[in-house]
Amino acid sequence: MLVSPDFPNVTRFTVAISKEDVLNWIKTYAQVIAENEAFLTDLDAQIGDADHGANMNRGFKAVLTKLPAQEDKDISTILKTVGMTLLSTVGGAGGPLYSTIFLELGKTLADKEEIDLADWANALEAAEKGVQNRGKAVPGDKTMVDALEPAVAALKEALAQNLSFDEALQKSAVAAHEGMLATIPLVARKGRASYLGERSAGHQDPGATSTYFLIDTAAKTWAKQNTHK
Amino acid sequence: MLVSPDFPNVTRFTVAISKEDVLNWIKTYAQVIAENEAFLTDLDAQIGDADHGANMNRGFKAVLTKLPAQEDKDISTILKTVGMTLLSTVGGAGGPLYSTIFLELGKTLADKEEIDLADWANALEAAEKGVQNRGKAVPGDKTMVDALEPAVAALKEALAQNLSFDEALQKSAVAAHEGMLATIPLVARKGRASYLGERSAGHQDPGATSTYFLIDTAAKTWAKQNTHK
Amino acid sequence: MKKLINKPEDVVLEELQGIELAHPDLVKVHYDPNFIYRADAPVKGKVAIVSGGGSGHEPMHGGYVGKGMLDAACPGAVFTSPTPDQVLEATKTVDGGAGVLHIVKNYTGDIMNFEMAADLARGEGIEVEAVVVNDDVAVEDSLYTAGRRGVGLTVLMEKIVGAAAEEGRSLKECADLARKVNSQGRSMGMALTSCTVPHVGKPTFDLPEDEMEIGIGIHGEPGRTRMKIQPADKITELLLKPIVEDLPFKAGDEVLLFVNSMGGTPLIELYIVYRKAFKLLEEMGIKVVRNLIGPYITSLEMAGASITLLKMDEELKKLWDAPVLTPGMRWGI
Amino acid sequence: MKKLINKPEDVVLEELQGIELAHPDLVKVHYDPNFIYRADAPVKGKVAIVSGGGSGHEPMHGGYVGKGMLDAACPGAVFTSPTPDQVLEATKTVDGGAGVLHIVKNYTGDIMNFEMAADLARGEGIEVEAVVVNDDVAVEDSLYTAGRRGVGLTVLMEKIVGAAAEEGRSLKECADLARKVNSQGRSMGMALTSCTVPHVGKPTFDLPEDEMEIGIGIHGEPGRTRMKIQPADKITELLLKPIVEDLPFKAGDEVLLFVNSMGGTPLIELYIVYRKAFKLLEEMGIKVVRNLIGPYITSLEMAGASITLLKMDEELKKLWDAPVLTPGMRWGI
Ligand SMILES: Nc1ncnc2c1ncn2[C@@H]1O[C@H](COP(=O)(O)OP(=O)(O)O)[C@@H](O)[C@H]1O
Ligand SMILES: Nc1ncnc2c1ncn2[C@@H]1O[C@H](COP(=O)(O)OP(=O)(O)O)[C@@H](O)[C@H]1O
Ligand SMILES: [Mg+2]
Ligand SMILES: [Mg+2]
Ligand SMILES: [Mg+2]
Ligand SMILES: [Mg+2]
Repeated sequence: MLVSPDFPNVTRFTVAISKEDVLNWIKTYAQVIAENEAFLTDLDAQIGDADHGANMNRGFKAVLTKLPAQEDKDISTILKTVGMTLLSTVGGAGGPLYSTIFLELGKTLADKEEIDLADWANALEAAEKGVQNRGKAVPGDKTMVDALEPAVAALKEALAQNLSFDEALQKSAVAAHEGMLATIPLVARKGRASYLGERSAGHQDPGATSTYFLIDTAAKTWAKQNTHK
Repeated sequence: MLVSPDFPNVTRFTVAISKEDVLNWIKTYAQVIAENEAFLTDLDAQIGDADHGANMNRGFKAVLTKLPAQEDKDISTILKTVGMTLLSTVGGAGGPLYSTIFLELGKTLADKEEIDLADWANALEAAEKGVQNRGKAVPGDKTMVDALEPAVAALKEALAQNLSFDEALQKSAVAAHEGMLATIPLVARKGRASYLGERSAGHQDPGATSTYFLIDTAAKTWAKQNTHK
Repeated sequence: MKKLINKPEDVVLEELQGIELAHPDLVKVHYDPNFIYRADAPVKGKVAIVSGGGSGHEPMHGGYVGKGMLDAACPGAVFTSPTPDQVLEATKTVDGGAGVLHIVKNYTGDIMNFEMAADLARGEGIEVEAVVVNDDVAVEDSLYTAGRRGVGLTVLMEKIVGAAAEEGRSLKECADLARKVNSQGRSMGMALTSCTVPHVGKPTFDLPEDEMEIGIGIHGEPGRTRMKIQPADKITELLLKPIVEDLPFKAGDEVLLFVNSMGGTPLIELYIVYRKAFKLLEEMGIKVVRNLIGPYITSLEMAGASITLLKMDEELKKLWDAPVLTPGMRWGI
Repeated sequence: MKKLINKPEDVVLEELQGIELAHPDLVKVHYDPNFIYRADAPVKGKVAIVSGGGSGHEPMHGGYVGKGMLDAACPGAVFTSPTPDQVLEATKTVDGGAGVLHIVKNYTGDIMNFEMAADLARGEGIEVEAVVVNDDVAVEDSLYTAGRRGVGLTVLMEKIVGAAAEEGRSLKECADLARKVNSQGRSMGMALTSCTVPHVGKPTFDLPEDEMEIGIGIHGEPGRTRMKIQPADKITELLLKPIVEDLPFKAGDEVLLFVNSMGGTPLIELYIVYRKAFKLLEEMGIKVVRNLIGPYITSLEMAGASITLLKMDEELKKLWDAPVLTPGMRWGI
């Protein structure tokens, strides 16, 4: 237990995310995607073209075959490899966007042996910016940004409030979940659902859903069962 | 009541079929076909191509539009006109075959002002021969011949037995009906149903069915409610 | 019934009007009796090729009228052979003095109606020959039945004999060639779904979601057997084997492989079937030297496919490659 | 799911194998990353035209690779845009030194993947321009949305720009021409039934037996409105009117009228729609000078149709008529 240099009055655990954690997150997410393929596709069938589940699953299956050869690489390289693999296997809108997430995470976390909460918040913020740059969507457009942006905001707030590691991740997952649900009433302004105009309202965005799973899987696989401040 | 010259010991009514009777028969048959279009088509769907009802109905609708201009022509001309109209409107196997029936009836009944039972039997026999010549089907091949042939045989037998006009027609209708039902177990050897081989067994032949209607309609529209010998 | 039609009874008429408006450079349409004929008919001195049959098989036959293929096509009602007056008028219209060849699919109705028309045309002094196509191996052949149906091979025959007529061959030569094509070609089809005849308004047959019909006819006539749906590779085998064994096609043979959609099956699936058929033939030492892949002889919107094999030689290859300019088949021009 | 396929995940691969076996004279197929390219690529000194998109729209795009049309096509998974590595490799393979034009349909995924590939290709010293097709008037256009979808006009653009490249025009000229085509063409489609994406195994949407979807996308995306099925003439009006009003097309205009099947709708119905569209245009004083009728940009086995109108001038007519030799479109050769 150390005294945080930034918040000198507060003690906190230096709970960090190891390379194994990162690998575990990615593998678990691949499993979550596989289990939810039909669900994501159903969502996409309603306001898109019924492929988001298959696209993501194809991509993360490919990632799983790539991972074994990456296990002795560093976190950044692993994340970039995931990004490149998604880029060449997912296709559609999801491909470049999820690829961007992992490439940006990899870029931001260059040379890190371990990631702390602040690193993670920074990296996820960079990923969010990357997605917004690539896709030109802003919050409220009914896209994955609507899950990503609140997750980043919640993480940063948790950092400011000096919440525990687990709590911070949990908050970001809850925020992503709320962001995902908040896409339901929205009229899409970006992506394929935007072709529907008003008819896109009343449906949950598939990309926001898979992004919520991503954040939620991080919270779950990285949880240290440590609720101390 | 006259003494028949052929059967001198027996008295019989000279119950004859007039031109009006013939017209009435054709018009009523057109109605029967219209009412049974779906039924005939259903039968054809099972062992053919689902068009026998539509084909016959198209043909007899055309006949109905031709008839008014024919009402002052003689029986033979009327029947030939029906035959020619069917030829150019029915198509399929049914077209040439039903056309043949009416053309043969017309040929056989040339110059007749009225038709008696013997005339009718002769004419129908000629029609049956015509159908067999054109289609090369013999009884038992699961075609309209299976209704036509017993109808002709029954008529001739009734004549020999000196049955009443109504009874004779009734017998031919019953025979046609039995012939029609007898097609059910048969394996088709002619027409489209023959492509099915063994699978054609168990289904009633659509052409035999429409032919039974033809014979039955004659019996019904021509009946004189006269059961005397 | 889900169709882009107006009244069922107007389907054929309105289709003909569409063809007339779409291809005035290639074909003309005659109404009542209905037939489609080459815009430049009659072609003096050329044998005229006339075919026809029920509608619902588009582009066959109307789509094959034009230079290098048919001179006229007589469309009957949907799935109903045309009437003799249609065939007679078409025959008279396109006769260029060198005689007329009727290409007739082996259905009782087609045979009878074309025969009557041929008799009438001969009575008017036109030389007419008829050749019957009967390539469907799904049907057991016998002297005592109506024999085999004419299916996919019809398209190939119309192209090849059309080229021969264009080349200036005589009526007898064209008829002999057609008979040669018929003797060297075999087909078989299958259906995943039924078609719906417009005036009937409901599917001709019920096919459960997990079943298919092997040996289907092009009018939705039931086939050889009904069975559980199989993978495309297995289905391809089920179609190809009886075809190959029937002729039989042998190692060393050169063939045209025609993979046809029944209407509702899209091209992406046809290529999957083509791939397997090609490989199976390769394994048997049979060489695919020409091919045709697409919806060329359909059964309305029926999902399914058929395979046709035609044994090729130098003559047939040359005639197949010859230019053709019709609404439904075009190359070299 | 009633399809002639083996495993859903093998559909695209096996289709490509089929194309490769079927058309070795016209195209070659590269696997992993997947793309189809002209057998004679790269054509030295010619601008190369590359397109691509999700599979399931056959013959688009792979069927349009060949002389006078595309140099390469990149097929994604079914209804999923291709990945940048496919587009990059295709671009490098067909670049003949005169630059490469990407024809991209306006979908977020297509745009992003093609953009990334273009950036990478430029990084490797290849001159790349991209033109986006967005002709679907069913979609409300706005600066704040993804804009309109690219649909039927893509086929016409690929033909016309392909001819221009064949003629020797520069990359800039080809790109300008593509933008001109885009600015002069509009489309709209409708569906009678849903398509079934192979890996999903069930229809993308439910459409009751008596309803249709107007303004459908080519991936089974819902359209503008759902309504009771209407007669073909009425449906034709519902599609044509928004198209004509959008550009707007005016009396005196010459147009190419393209009536397309979504896959499951047979040709006989397309001619009925063509007939009505032609007549409606005639009434408006708009003259149909060219046409295309058939399944050219499909959505798997979806039943339905789309109409595309392209305003023509002498340049476009000449380029449209220019020879083309691809598996899916062929004339003049
Ligand atoms: N411009 C965009 N910015 C951010 N996310 C987007 C954008 N366009 C689409 N998306 C996301 O992508 C998801 C769809 O992904 P997917 O189905 O894989 O691709 P496609 O729409 O090409 O079929 C949408 O639900 C949405 O969340
Ligand atoms: N060769 C034949 N001889 C006699 N009748 C036949 C023959 N072929 C077919 N038929 C009759 O025609 C009927 C079918 O008529 P229809 O459906 O109108 O013609 P198609 O079979 O051409 O569709 C059959 O049910 C059968 O009774
Ligand atoms: Mg999608
Ligand atoms: Mg029938
Ligand atoms: Mg019929
Ligand atoms: Mg997609």
